[in-house]
Amino acid sequence: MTGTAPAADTAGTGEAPTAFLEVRDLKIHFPTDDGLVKSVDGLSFQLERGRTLGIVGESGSGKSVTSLGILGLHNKRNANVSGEIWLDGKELVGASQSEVRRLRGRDMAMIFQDPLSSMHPFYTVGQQIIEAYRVHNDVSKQVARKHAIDMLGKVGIPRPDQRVDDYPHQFSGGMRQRAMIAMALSCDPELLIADEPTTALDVTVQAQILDLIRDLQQEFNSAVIMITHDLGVVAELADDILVMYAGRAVEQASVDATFHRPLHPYTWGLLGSMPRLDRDRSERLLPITGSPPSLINVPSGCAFHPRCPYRDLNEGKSETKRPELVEVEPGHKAACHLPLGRRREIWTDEIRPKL
Amino acid sequence: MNKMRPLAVLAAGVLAASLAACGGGDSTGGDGPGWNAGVNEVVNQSDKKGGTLKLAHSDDWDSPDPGNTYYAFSQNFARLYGRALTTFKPGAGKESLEVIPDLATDLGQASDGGKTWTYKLRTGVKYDDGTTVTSKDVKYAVERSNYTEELQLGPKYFKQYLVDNDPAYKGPYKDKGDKGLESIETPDDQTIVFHLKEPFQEFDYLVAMSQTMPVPKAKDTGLKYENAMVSSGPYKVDNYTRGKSMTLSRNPHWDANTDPIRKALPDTIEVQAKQNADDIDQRLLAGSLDMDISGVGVQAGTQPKVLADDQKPYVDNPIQGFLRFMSLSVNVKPLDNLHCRRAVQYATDKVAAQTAYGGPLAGGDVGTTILPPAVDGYTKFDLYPQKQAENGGLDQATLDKAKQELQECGQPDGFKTKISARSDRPKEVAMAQAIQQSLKKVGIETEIVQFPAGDYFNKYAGVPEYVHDHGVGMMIWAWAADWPTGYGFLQQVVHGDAIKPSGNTNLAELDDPEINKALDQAITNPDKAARLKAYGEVDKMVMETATNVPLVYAKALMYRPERVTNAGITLSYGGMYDYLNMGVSE
Amino acid sequence: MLLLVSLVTFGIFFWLPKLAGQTTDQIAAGYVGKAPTQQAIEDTKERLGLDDPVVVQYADYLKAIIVGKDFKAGPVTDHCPAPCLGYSYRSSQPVLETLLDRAPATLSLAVGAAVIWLVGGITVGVISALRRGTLWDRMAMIVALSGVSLPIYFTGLVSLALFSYSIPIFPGGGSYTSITENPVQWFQALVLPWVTLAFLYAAMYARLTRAGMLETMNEDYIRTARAKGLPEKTVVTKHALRASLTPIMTVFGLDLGLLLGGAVLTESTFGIPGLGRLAIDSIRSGDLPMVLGVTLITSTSIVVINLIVDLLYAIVDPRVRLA
Amino acid sequence: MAAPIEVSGSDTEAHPEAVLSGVDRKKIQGRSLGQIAWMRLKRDKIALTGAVVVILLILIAIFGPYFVQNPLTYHQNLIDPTYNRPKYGFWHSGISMDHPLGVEPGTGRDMLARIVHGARISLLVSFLATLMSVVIGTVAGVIAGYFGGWVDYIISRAMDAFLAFPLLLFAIALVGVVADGAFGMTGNGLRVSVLVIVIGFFNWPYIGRIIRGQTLSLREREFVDAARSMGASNSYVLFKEILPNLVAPILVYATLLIPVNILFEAALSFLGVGVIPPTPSWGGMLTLAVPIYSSDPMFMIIPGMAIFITVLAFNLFGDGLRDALDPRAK
Repeated sequence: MTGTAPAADTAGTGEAPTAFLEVRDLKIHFPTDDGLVKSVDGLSFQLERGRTLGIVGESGSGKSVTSLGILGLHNKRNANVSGEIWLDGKELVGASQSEVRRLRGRDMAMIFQDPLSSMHPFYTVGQQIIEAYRVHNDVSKQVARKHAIDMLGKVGIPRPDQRVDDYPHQFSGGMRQRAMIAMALSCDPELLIADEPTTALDVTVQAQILDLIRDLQQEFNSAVIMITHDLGVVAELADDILVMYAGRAVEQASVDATFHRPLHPYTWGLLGSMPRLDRDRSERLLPITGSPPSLINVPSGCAFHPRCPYRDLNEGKSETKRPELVEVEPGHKAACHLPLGRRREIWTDEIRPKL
Repeated sequence: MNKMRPLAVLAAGVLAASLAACGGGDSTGGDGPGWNAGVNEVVNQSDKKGGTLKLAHSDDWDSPDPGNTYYAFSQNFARLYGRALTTFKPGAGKESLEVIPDLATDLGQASDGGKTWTYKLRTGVKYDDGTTVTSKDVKYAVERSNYTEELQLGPKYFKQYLVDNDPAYKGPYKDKGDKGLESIETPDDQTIVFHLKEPFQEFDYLVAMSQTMPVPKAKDTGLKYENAMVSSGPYKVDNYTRGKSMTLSRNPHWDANTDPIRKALPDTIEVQAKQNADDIDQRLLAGSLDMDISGVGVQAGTQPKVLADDQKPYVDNPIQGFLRFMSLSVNVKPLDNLHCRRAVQYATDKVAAQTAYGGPLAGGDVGTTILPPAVDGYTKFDLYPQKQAENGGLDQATLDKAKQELQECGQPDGFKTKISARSDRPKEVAMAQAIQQSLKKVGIETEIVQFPAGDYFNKYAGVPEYVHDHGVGMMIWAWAADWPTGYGFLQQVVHGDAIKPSGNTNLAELDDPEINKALDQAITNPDKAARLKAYGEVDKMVMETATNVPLVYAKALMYRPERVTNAGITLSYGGMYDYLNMGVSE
Repeated sequence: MLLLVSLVTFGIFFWLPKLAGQTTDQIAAGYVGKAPTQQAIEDTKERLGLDDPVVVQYADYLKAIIVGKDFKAGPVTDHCPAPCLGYSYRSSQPVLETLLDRAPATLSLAVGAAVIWLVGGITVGVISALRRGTLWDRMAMIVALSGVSLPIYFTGLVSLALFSYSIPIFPGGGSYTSITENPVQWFQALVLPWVTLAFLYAAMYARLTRAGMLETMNEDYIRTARAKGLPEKTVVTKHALRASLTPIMTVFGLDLGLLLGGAVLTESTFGIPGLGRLAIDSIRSGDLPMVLGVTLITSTSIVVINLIVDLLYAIVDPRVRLA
Repeated sequence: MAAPIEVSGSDTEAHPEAVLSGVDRKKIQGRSLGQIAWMRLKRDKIALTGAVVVILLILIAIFGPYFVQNPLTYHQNLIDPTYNRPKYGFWHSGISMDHPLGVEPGTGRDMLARIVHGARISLLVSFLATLMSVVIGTVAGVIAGYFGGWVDYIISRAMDAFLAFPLLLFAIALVGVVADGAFGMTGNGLRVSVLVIVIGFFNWPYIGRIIRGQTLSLREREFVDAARSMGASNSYVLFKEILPNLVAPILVYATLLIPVNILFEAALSFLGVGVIPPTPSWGGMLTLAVPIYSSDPMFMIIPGMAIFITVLAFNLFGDGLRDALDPRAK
């Protein structure tokens, strides 16, 4: 799991990292009428080519903002971004808009949640792919069109040479998402961010799309960030997992570690609220009580404490001191005040059996 | 549209001069013929031919068809493409009121005590198609203009005065018999004889109307004739497009030898219709336009410009043929009572009315008689003298007189009634408001009712039944004679016979046997001087009845561009420039 | 639709007066000219068919439109071929002829103004949308609001006073000439009317565009476009603007349609001999056939233009299927 | 011209979640729509200015006439008989201490007084007319939107037809045909009611369309289904569920219709079919100014600006109100 060696050591030093993508202490804040919204508040991770990072968390945990932040798609006028984003040796936060723009689509592409609303209703699928291709490649329309048809074929759209002239609304949901993917991959980007790529689709299609993404990743050997609130999806795809809560990473580990030795109560909660068909469930699901925190007035100390069943076990540190994200096992980091041993006990004795 | 525009107004040159004086003094600075120069004599006299005379109109003709028009400017202008039996002497001031033969060789020969009038046509007069004018064409012109249901717009005096057939003549379009109207005889192509019901001593004025301009039966297309008129004058109408323009060019068959009065100076004459009134003035001042054909004077907005020293020499401020006045219906209570009417005579602040209408220059002079000073027979008198208080409004003495009359009328605290005015005549409405204010001072409460000018006489103020039902006691309007004599002015306004169920012009519904008799006798009197004296007396008798409140004798500020030649104010067409011999100097 | 419009118009002008208690005699009296003898009134009633019940008159009117109609002008009878909109009660001119004669002026005015306000309004709207909240935006929107808040005849007079009389750059009112006659003067004469009229509408369209843009700029597909790395210019013009235009087209269709019926106030302020002034004059003089004619033209142009708009819709937005 | 439905696009472009989880929470902590609207309105300085002016105008219209001099009193002594315009004051406006806005040419009537009385008429007519449009529009719109089907079809077509009429012409014609004394009313009583009815009647489709749209979307909302599923009667749903949710849009578009109607009234008076003189009206004053505007522009500027300021104020206020209340901006 060299893929996600802790970033903390090099954080904020400003020099180019070895990793293909490295995010250092990323902060994205939005001043609003009601106060400062800290959507992302000091996030760090890194990702290598050919690997997949799954970012999980409830809505409002800052997942999507992170991804938009990486692509530089957040509203420039009302977002304060700090920290560093290194892509293939280039720093993006400080970079000029046009630089980032040129990278967008070519080096890093994104697949959005709702393919219908994410594609322009007035242009044919082909036109939109061709457009994407021709921004970054100086080729004739014919060539681009040819390429578009190939891409559509690659993502498994039947009769691509005809479908290329169809409009998004003429596609089925699944086909649409495939088209989206085709568009995203048209310039074979090295970084692909998929933001809830399957939530808008029905289950059978979900599987196909996930397979598709996996295959394509192998083919293009690109790095993939898979943003989702569905642990099932990451279980399928990801090599590593980053669990976010209230704009911060609370746990970061390999898929295996996350699913079998999670070391943060929130992760437990997520696992607990995930229906598992692979084993007969002993009890009912264990949902996390309460609702996600406001990102304006984040709870003091551990942001999770209001919902954490074990907050009383740390001599009140939960309410006062914010737990740092520390490496507790090689390649496994978590941010929690609970003593490590205690945590392992709770997991093995209380949580796991119930799953 | 004014109900009636004058065909003629009589005025003494002296009078015009005195008016000029009170119209703002003589020319100060600037060169040019001078302020009011065109009122008394023709300015820029010249015989230079050629050029294009450009005229414009803020509205349009009722119709340029000589047999279907009533406007003064139209009567004045029609003489360029048509010749009536008689016309008025081209010129300015007094001389412009003289009737002279035109198509006829001489004025009419009266016989049978003024019941039969005979005219001889000039020989060799040709239409623009080369055919010769005959007396039959004149007969036909009178028939079509007075007896058909299609041509409704012109006056109907011939129908009123000529002996009708038995059964009634239905007009040339319906009656296909070859005799036509039997009371007009054409013994030969040069002679035409009119037979009247009653003696009528002013028939020469009547045949000066454009309705006697010859129209060949073969060329008559009724309502469409205005688009294809045959010319007997020095110019032919090349085209007329309603709402757009009319262009005239020389009539190749016009022979100056048959026409001693016309100079026919310009080669072409253009008239643009439906132009913006302010813009007309701008173009006049800029010299890109020669005349406002309607002859109603410049817009209020232009007034300061034309009164500036450099322009004043090019401005005339003539008396126009109108009396603007207020009729008091004798059939609306309490105005049926003489004293209530007299109260109104006193309490109506005429100066306020004058100012509301545009002041002494653009509005007119305060009026005290029915006959305007410019009409023959006018005698100056004032039965209801008023005085102004120094800071505006009537003085106490005048108001007291009014109050006293109210006492005698049995309405010591005043009364309520309605004042009518024409909604699309802002100045008239302003006048109504001024009067409303002044009447209030003696307790006479009035409500202003407005009607569109188009229907004023045919549907509202001119319909006695409507007036009675809605209690419209006071009606503001304007009147000018249809021919330039006291009779032409008074008969329609004060004679009992003039009261009509619709299109009434005797709005006060005054039907006084004395007055009627006086008028009837006057018109049969061959002695002109006696006639004129009689008109003055009738005027007094009418004022005694207090049925009409004279407000102002209309005046206008007329602009006369430098390049226009033979520019003179003809009183016979209500104080506008005479178009007959107008030319341009290049 | 047209039938409905004509019916209502007819009702208002022919039936309402009777309802308001006018007798046919009184109505006829309005058209007999200056010597309304009972005879003349009878003649007129007969000539204009005013005695017939309104239904019959309406039927005749429709019949004339379909098969044409004869007009008795006195010695000659004049045939007006279908579609015949009848003859003026006042000037006895064939209505259609007059309308066609006036139409060019109105057309010039409307189309010219439309071009200006579309270009101007949309540009301003887009810029404001992109710079939302900036000073420019606030200013632009206040100006826009002022635009819609000014009575056109007032702006017209002011502009005339300024640019025609005080500083004589442009000719004054009433100087309109047909383009065939004198293109230069035609243009000069129309500049002020165009601008004044356009000012009023541009304001509205700027606001419309701004609103539309703000809406579309929030759409997911704009984010996608950006994600593709498209230059902002392309994103705005090709993706955002195109999507925002559809609602504008609808309003535009209606406005232009109404304008083609005659910009009454503008035409009377600038003395342009168009349908608008014809309408006013006709109403004032109770020239019903003319009034009917203008109203019909207006509604027709609206209907036609809306048809065109619908077609354009289908072209612009592939999701729209033509019924 | 139906006012465009403007989204004051809230600053949530790239971080929907953030604000949702942020702001929403607070809102949930009991902030009613009214409060939000008020909060937003307070921040919108321009709209506030508009509101203040509007209130001032209304006060002027109601009480002003008691403070100014009689608008009908003539001051002939102030008029120069030759030019028939005020003797003094720049541009011959006759502006002086006793006549802050000058006096009318020809009559010397006090302009301030006429403007103030004009405001009364102008606002009276436009308010009543708006009220009428709103009532008809709402009823028609709700019925069309709620019941749909052929009812909707008919009403919608009717609205289209109305929008296809040259309204101004009709208004002029209608005011024209109603002769004095009709319906047992005379003078201004009649004229004002005719104006109100004509203007109000011709403008309802603008409101109607919007309300119809709103109703359509409301009808599909869950809470309506919920109510229905609990067997609520149509009338219950209409009055208890739909109407309350229409209050905001109605309020907004009523505010935006008032200025339209003010302009309409002014235009009619300008064309000579407004209230009957001597009652002052702004449009009427402009008519009188037309012939002399090139020489004495003040008489055009004063009523012109009166109309402009009033209409602008209402537009600014209505605009702000819309931004504040617009459901989509929430």
